[in-house]
Amino acid sequence: MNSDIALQAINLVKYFPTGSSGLLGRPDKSVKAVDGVSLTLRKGATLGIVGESGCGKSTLARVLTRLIEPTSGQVILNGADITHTSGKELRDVRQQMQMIFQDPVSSLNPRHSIGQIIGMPFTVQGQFDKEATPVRVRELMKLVGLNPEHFNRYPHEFSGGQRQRIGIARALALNPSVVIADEPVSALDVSVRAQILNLLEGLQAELNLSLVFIAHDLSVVRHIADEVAVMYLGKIVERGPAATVYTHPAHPYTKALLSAVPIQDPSSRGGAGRIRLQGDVPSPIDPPSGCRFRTRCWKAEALCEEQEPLLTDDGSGRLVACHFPEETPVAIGNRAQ
Amino acid sequence: MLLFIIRRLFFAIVLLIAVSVFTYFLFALLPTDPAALSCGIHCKPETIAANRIRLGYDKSIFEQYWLFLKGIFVGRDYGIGTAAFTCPAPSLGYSFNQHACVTSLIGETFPVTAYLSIGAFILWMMIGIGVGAIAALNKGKWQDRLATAFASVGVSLPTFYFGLLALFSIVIWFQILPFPSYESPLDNFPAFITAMILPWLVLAIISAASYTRLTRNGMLEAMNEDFVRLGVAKGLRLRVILRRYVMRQALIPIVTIAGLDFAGLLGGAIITESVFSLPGMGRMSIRAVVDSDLPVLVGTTMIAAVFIVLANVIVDIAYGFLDPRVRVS
Amino acid sequence: MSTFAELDHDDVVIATEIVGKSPRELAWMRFRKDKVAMFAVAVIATYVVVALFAPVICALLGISPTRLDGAALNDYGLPNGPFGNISFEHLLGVEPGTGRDILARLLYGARVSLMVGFIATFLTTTIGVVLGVVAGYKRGRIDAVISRMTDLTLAFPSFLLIIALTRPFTQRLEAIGVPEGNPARLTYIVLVLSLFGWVYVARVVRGQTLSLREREFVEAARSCGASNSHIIFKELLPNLWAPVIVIVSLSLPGYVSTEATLSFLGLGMIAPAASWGVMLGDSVKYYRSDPTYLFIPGIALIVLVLAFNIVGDAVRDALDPKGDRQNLL
Amino acid sequence: MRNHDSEPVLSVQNLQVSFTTDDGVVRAVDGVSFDVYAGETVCIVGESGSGKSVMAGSILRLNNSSTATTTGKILLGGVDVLSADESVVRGLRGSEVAMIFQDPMSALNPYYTVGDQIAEAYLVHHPEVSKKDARQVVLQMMIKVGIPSPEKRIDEYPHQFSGGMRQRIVIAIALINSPRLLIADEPTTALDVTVQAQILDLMMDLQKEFGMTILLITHDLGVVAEVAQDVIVMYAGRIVEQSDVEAIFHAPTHPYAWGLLGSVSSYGASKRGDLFTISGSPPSLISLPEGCAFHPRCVHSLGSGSRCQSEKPVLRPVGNNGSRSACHLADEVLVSIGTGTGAR
Amino acid sequence: GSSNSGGGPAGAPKKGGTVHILTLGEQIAHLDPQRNYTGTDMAFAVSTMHRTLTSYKYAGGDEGSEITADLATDTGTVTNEGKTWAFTLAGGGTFEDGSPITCADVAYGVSRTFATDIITDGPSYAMSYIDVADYPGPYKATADQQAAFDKAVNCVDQTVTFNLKVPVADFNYTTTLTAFSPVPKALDTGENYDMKPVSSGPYKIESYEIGKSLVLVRNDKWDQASDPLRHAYADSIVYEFGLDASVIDERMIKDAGDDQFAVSEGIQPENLQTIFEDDAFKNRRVDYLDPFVTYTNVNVKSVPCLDVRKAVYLALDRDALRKAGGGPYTGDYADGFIKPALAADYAKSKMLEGLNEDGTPNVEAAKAAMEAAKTSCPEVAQHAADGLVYPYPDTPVWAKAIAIWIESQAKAGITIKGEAVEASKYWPTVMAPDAVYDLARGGWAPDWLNASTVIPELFATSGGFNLTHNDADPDYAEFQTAVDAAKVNLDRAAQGKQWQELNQFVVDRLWALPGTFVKAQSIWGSKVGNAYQWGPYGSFNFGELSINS
Ligand SMILES: Nc1ncnc2c1ncn2[C@@H]1O[C@H](COP(=O)(O)OP(=O)(O)OP(=O)(O)O)[C@@H](O)[C@H]1O
Ligand SMILES: Nc1ncnc2c1ncn2[C@@H]1O[C@H](COP(=O)(O)OP(=O)(O)OP(=O)(O)O)[C@@H](O)[C@H]1O
Ligand SMILES: [Mg+2]
Ligand SMILES: [Mg+2]
Repeated sequence: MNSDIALQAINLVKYFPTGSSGLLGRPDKSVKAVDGVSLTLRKGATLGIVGESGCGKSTLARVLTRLIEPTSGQVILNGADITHTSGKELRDVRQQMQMIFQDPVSSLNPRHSIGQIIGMPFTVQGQFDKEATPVRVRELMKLVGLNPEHFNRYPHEFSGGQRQRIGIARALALNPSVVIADEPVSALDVSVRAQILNLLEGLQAELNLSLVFIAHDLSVVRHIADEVAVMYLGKIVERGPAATVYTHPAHPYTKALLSAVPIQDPSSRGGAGRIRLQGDVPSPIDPPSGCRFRTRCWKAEALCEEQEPLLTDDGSGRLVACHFPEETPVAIGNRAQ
Repeated sequence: MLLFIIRRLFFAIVLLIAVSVFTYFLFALLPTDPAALSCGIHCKPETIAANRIRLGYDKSIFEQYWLFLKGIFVGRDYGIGTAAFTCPAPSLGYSFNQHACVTSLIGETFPVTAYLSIGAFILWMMIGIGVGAIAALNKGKWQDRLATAFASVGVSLPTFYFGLLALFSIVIWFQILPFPSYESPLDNFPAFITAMILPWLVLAIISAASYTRLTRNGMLEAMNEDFVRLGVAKGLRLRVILRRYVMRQALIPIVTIAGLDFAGLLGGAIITESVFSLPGMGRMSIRAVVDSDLPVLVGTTMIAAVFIVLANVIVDIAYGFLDPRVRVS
Repeated sequence: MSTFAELDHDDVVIATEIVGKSPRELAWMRFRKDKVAMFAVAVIATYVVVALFAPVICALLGISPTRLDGAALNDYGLPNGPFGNISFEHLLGVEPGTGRDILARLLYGARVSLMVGFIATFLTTTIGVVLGVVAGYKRGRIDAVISRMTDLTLAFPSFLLIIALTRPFTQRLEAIGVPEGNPARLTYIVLVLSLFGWVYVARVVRGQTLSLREREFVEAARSCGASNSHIIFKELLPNLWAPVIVIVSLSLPGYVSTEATLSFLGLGMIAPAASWGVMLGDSVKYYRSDPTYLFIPGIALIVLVLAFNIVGDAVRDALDPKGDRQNLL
Repeated sequence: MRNHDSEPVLSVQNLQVSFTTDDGVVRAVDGVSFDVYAGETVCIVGESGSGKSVMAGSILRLNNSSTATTTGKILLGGVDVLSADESVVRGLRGSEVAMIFQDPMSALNPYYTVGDQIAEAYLVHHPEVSKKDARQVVLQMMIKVGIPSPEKRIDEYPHQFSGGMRQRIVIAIALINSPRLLIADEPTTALDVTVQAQILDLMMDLQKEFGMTILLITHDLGVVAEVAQDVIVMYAGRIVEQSDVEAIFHAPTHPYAWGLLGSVSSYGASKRGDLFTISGSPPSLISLPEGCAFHPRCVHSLGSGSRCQSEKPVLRPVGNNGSRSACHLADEVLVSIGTGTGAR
Repeated sequence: GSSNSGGGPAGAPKKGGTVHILTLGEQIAHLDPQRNYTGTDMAFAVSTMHRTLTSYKYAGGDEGSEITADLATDTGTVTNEGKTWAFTLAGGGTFEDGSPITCADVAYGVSRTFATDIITDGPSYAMSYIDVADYPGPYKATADQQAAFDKAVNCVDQTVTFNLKVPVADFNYTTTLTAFSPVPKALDTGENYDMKPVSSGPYKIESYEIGKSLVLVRNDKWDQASDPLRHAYADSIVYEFGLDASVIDERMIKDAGDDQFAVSEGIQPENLQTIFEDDAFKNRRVDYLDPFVTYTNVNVKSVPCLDVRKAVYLALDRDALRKAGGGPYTGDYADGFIKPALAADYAKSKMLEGLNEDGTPNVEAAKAAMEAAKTSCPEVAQHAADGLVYPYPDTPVWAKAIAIWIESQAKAGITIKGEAVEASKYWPTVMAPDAVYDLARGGWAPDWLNASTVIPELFATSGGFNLTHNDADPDYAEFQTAVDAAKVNLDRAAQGKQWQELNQFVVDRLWALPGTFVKAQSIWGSKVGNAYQWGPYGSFNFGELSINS
C-alpha cells in the first residue's frame, strides 16, 4: 500500500432505503446517494469535491468518516481498512480523521460554551484533564484566530465566521491527520468566506493536514484544492488535478458547471459559449440508465442511454466518465504535476 | 393512498386486539371478586360459588377471553335451565347489575354521550379558535392577555367544580335555565337543548382553553411564514390571507388534537355526565366501576379504545387531505 | 499574508461588545422582565413554602386540621357566624359538620396536592424524556417499540381506567408493603398518572429529538467518537429543557386537578387527611348554606393552576423569543 | 451616471426602519435614499444583515410588525407608500410592484396547487375575469417561465416541484400582472449554480419582454456583474456606495465595496492566490460604531481620533462617472486603487 | 314519637297527573319482587306493582304499621302450633297481561327465592322457614325436588298453605315482603325479570332505563274493586335516577315546573336549616323517626374486655357525630337497638354509667375505664392504644364521621385506625368471614314490627347481620338460649318482655354501642298530595301520592 496515501475510498456505495409497500410498510426503494465512488487523498494534499445539491457529497463525507456505514465498498485510512471498525478502534479512527461542518449555526451546540465545545473531543475520547484541556483549548482558539478569553462564551454570541472557526478548532483538537470539510463556507458571507478559506489553507500547511474539501461551487474549491472530483447523482464524473479540470474540463457536466458560475466582470456579460443546462437533477431513487447525465447533456447519444461510461484516465492524469469527453490538450496534461 | 388507509386500518385492528387483551386481563386479574360483591349483605359461601358460576368467573381467564371474543362475532348465551337467554352478536357481554346485554346498554347510552360530545366539540372549536385568533391578531395587547387568561383559567378548573359552579350559578342564582333534565332530541328538542346547553358550555370552556393556545401560537407561527409574506405581496386582502394562508396552516395541528380529544369524549365524558345527570356512557362506566360490573367496564373501555384508535386513523388520513405534502401518491 | 492567527484581532474587539451570557441567562433575563410571570413565580413559591411549613404555621396560629370545634357550629352543624365563621380563631372559617379549621386544612391539603403534582410531574417527565430521547435518537426498532407502547397507552380511556383501578391497585400496593391508607393511595395516584402521562412528554420530546438529531452538532459529537449516552445526556438533553419545562409547567396543574377530581369521586385521600380535592368535593355541597367554604379551596386551586400556566407561557416566551417576530399582520 | 429624463419608477427618500427588541433598537435601515428609473436593473449588494431585505420589504410596506418604525418617503408612481391607505398599497402590491423572495422552498403556500396560487395573484387584480379564463392566463405564464407540460403541472402542489421550478412559479406569480417594478430579494441564492444561471437568464429575458424595472438584491457580485446597470452597496443599514456597474467593478470608491470585490474568488484565478479578506465581522445594528460604521474593519481608516471614527460620512458624488460614495476618503481610495497600492 | 303528617291541603286526593320521584340512585336496586329487599324500594313496589298476600294499612302514623289483607281474604290462618300458615286468595286480581292471579303464581313466586344463583339479594325468610330440603329453585329443580317444594307450599283451590320447619308466630308479617308476591311462571324471564316484572298492581312499567328513568303508567287490567288497599291517584309515576344530591334538594327547594309534582328521598344535612327554618316549606316538609337504629358493632373476639368497650363508648363524641349529620335531625340518642316504634318490645334501657345524656364525651370516665382496663385486661387495653381498626364506607359523610371518631377517641388514649372501603363494596367487605376489624358501623330496621327481626338478626350467631363476634363472650350461651325461647313464644306480650330483657342484656355487655334512633326528613313539591310517611318502610307511600292541580 502506498504510504503516501492518507485516505482512500474504493468503490463506495451508500443506499438509503425508502418508500413503503405492503401491509407492514417495509421500504421497497432506495435512494442511491453514493453509487460506486473511488477516491485517493494524498498526504498533505487537498481534494476538492464539487457537485450540485443532492448529488451525494455529504453522504460521501459521512461514509468516509464512518458516521454511517457504507452499503458496500471500502474506506482505507492511513493504510488501515476502517470500513467496519467499531468500538475502541473506531474511536481511534475518529482521532485521526475529523470533520468540519457546513452550518455554523447547527454544528455548535447552543447550550454549550465555546470551551465545552472545543474541549468535547477530549471528553468523549476520555482524555479530559482538568488542567491540560483548558490550556489546549485556548491554544486551539488562538490557532484558529479566536480570542482565548472568549472561552466561556456561547455560540450565539459569535458571528458566522467566528462560529466556523470554532468548528475548525474542534476538528483540530485531536490532532487529526485527515480533515473532511463539508461545505465549510457555503453558509458564510462572501467577505467572511475568504477569511475561512485562508485560515484552512494556512492550517493545512502548518499542520500538514490532508484535506477533503467539499463545495457546491467550483470557484471556492479552485483556491484550495490540488485535485478536484466532480460528482453528479452519486457518481464521480470527473476527477483530476485542479488546474487541468478547471482549465480544460473534459466532462460536459464539469464544463456546464464552470460556465454557470457568473463571471465577475461586467464586460464579459452575456458572453458567448456559455452553456445553460436544461432541467433539474433527476431523482437519485431511479437515476437514468446508462450515463446519468444524459438527460441534461447536449451531447447525449443513444450509446449514453445504453451503456454506463466508466471513469477512465484520459492520459493526462485526469479521469473522466464520459463517452464523448472534451479533448485534452496534451501540453496541459503534462503540465499538471 | 388506498394502501396507506388499508395499512392504517390493519394496524388499528392489531392495536384494538392488544387493547382488548390488556383490558380483559387487567380487569379479570383484579383482586376484587365480583361474585362476592353481587350478593350484598346476604353472602354465604354457597351463594358466592353459585354466583361465580352465574357470572362466568368460574372459567379460566383464557376461556373467558375466548368467550368474550367469540361473543363479539356470534353472540353469547347466559343463564341456566329455563331462565337461559342470549346476547346476540356483536355481544360485549352481559351486565348482571343492569340486567342487559352490554351492547344494548352502550347502544342506549351512547347517543347521549355523542350528542354531548358533538355539541361541546362544535362549541369549543368555535370558542377556542375564535378566541385564539383574536389573541393572535392582537398579540401583546389587552385582548391577548385576556384570551391567555381565559385559556389558563379554563384548563385550571377541575370539571366537577366548574360544572357544579356553573350549574348552581346559572340555574339557581340567576335562574337563566331550568334544571337540566335530559330528553332525547327526537322526543323533545327544546328540552334537549335546554338540558344540554350547560354541559356543552362547561365542556367547551374547559376544553377550548388548549385550543385557544394552539390557535394563537399556530397563527403567530404561520404569520412568520415566507409564503404569507408572498401572499401579502400579491395584494391579497387580510381576510383572504388569514383564511387561506394563516388559518389553513394553523388548523392542521388543531385537527389532529381535536380528533383525538373528540374521540376521548365519545369514550365518555365521565365527570360532566355525572355532574349534569346525563344518562351517557361515561356515567354508566363510572357506575360500572362502583358496582364492579366488569362486563360493562370492559365494554365501555373497548368502545372508547375503538373511538380513539379510529380517530387516530381518521386524523392520519385527514392529515393527508389537509396537507398535500403528506399525501402519499 | 501574515500568519493566520493574527488575522482577526478586530473580531476580538467587536465580540467583546456583546455581553457574555449563556442562553439560560438570557432566557432568565427575558423571563424576569415579565412582571406577571414573576408574580406567578412568587405565588408558587409561597404555596410551596406554606405547604412545607404547614405544621409550623398551624402551630403559630394555634390551629389544627383535625381539631373539632363544636362550639363554632350551630344545631344544624353549620358554622355559627357569618361567612363560614371567619374569625380570629378561624381565619378562613370552619368546616361545616365538624368545625375543623379551614385554613389549617388548606395548608395541609396543599402538601398533598403539591406533592402529587410535583412527584407525578417528575416521574412523567423523567420517563417521558428518557423514552422520548431514546426513541427519537436511536430510531429503528427501539423507536418502534416505544411508539407502539405510546399508541397502546393512548388507546386506553385513561381516566376511566384510573378510576376503575384505584381500589384494586391500592390494595395491591398495600399487599406489597406500601403503608396502608393515604401512602398507598398517593403512590397509586402518582404512579397511574405517570403511567398515562409519560406518553405526552415522550411524544413531544421524541419530535424535538428527531429534529435535533439532524443538527450537525450531534454529528460532530459522533465524529469525535462520542458514545450514545454522551450524545443523549450531554448534547441532546440540554437542548430539550425548553420544551420540557413548558410541558412540566402545563401538566403539573393538570395533575393537581386530577387529584382533586379523584378525591371528589371518593378515590382520593382518606380522612382525616386533607387534600384540596377532598375539600373541593365537600365544599360544593355547601354553596347555599356556606358559600364562603365553597370558594376558598376553589380559589386556592385556581390561583395555583393559573400561576403555573402563566409561568409556563412565560418560560416558553423567554426560551423561544422568536415568537415575537410578527412581521406582517 | 446616465441621464434620466423621466420620473423615477421608485424613489426612496431618507428611509429609516428600526425594530424595537428586547436587546435594544435595531436600526435595520438607517437613512437610505435612491431612485430607480424605468427599464433599469438595479442591484443591491451587501453582507447578510445589512438591511437589504428590510429595505425591500418597506417598499410594499411588508414590515408592518408592531415593533417596526418606518420613516421617510417611498414614492411609487407618485404615491407615497408609507403614508398611503392600506387599500391603495394593496392595489400596488402584485400589480404595480411585484416581489420574489429568496427561498422558493417556503415562499409558496403548500396547501394550494401552483395554478391556484398564480391565478390568485391574477384574479385579485382582475376581479372581472372568470376562473376559466384565468387558468388560460396562468398556463400562458407557466409556458413563459419555462415550465414543461404546464397542463399537467398546473394542478400539482409546490412540494412536487424542484427548487428551480418553484422559483419559476414564484416568478410567474410576480409577473402575471405585468408589474412595472420587480423586486427580487436574492432570488437565486438558495439555488444551485446551474439552476441559478437558468433563473437569471429567464429574468433577463422576461425583463426584455415585459419592459420591467428590476431591483435585484443579491450578495453575489458575479450576479451583479451579469445583470446590473446600477449598483447600490449597503453596509450596516446605509448605502455606502452607488455606482454604475462598470464603475463598481473597475473603480470602487468605498473600501467596503473594494474589499467585497477582492475577497471573492473567481475560478479564473489560480490556486493559492491568497484571497483578500475584510477582517472582522459586521457590527451589531443595535450599537453601531461611532462615525463611519465600517471603520473598525477598514484598512484605510485613519486611526483613532480621526474623522472616520467620529463623523458619519454622507453619501456624496465622487469621481466623474456619477458614482456616489459614503467614505470620507473616497477620493483617496479611488486613487490608491487606481494605482493598485491599496491591496496588502 | 314521630310527627307524622299528611301532606298538602285537606280534602280527598284527586285522580290524575304525574308524580316525579327524584333520586340519586342510578336504578331501583331490584324490581324483581323476590330480590327486592330495601325499605324504599319495597314501599314503591308494593304500592304500585307487586301485591302481596298481606300488607300494611295504607295510612300514615301508627295505623300504617297495622297488618291487613291484600291478595288474601284475611291475614292468614295459623295451625299446627305456628308451623302451618294458610292464606286464601280473595280472587279478582289480575296481572298486567290480563291473566288472573292464582295460588300457583304465589307458590311459583316463593319458589324463585330458592334459586339463589339468579335470585340474589332478596330476603331469605322463605328458605329458612319453609319445610323443604335441597330445593334449587324452579329453574334447575328436578321433578322430585319440585314435588317436594309443592308439598311444602301447596295450593288447594285458591288457598296457599305454607308448611314451616319451625313455628313462626308472625309469619303473616313475613308475607308482607314482596318476596311473597305472585309471579306468573309463563312470563318469568329469570335474570331479566328484574328489568320488567309483571305487574299485579295498579301501575305497570312503561319504560325503564337504568341511570335515567323509570316510568310507570296505569295498568288498565288492574281492577280497583279487587284491591281494597290501593287508590292509584296519579296517572303515572316517573322515577328520575342519577341526580346529584345537592341538585335534588335544590330542585325541591325551588319547586319549579314539574318539580312541584315531585318527591325526593330525604334532605341533605347542609340544607336542613334552609328548609326547616323557613315557614315557606311548612306544608311540604316532614321530620320523622324512621325505622332505623344506628349503632357501632364491637368485635367481641378482638376486644374481649368490657372496660375497653366502655372507654370507647364514653370517649365517643356522639354530639359531634350528630351535628355532622344535621344536629337533632340526625335522630335521638338511642338507648338500645329496639326503637320505641316497636311499642310491644321497647322499654327504656339502663345506659352505661357516666355516659353523658347530651351526647358529649365523658373523657374523664373514659380515661378511668382505660385505666381499669390496664389491670383487668392489659393486652386489650394495649391493643386499643395501638389502634382499633375501623372500616368505614368511603363517602364524604363518613370522612367526617371517622375524623370525629379518631379525634374524640384520641383524648382517651384510644387510637382509631380508619380503613376506607369503597362504599358500594362496604357490606360484602366487612361481612366477609375473614374480615378484620375491631369496630364496625351498623344500622338496622326491623323487617316488621317485632323485635324478632332485630335482636336475633343482630346478635345471634344465626343472625344475618351479626358483626359482633359475640359468641366469643362467655355470656353468649345464656343469650342464645333466651333468644331461642323468645322466638317461638307465641304470646306476643310475653315475647315483648323477653326482647326488652335481651336488649338490656346486650346494652350491658356493649357488644354494640347504641347510636341514634334515626330521624329522617322529607320534602315534597307544593302540588303533591297524600304525601305521608309509611311507617314500616320509612318512606313515602309512593303509589298513593296524588297531584293537586
Ligand atoms: N439519511 C438519509 N435517508 C434517506 N435519504 C438520504 C439520507 N441522507 C441523504 N439522503 C439523500 O441522499 C441524496 C444525497 O444527499 P447528500 O446530503 O449527500 O447530498 P449533498 O450533495 O450533500 O447535498 P447538499 O449540497 O444539499 O448538501 C439526497 O437525495 C438525499 O435526499
Ligand atoms: N422584525 C424584526 N425585528 C427585529 N430585527 C429585525 C427584524 N427584521 C429584520 N431585523 C434585523 O434587521 C437587520 C437587517 O435585516 P435584513 O433582513 O434586511 O438583512 P439582509 O441584508 O436582507 O440580510 P440577508 O442577506 O441575510 O438576507 C438584521 O440585523 C435583522 O436581524
Ligand atoms: Mg451536503
Ligand atoms: Mg435578506
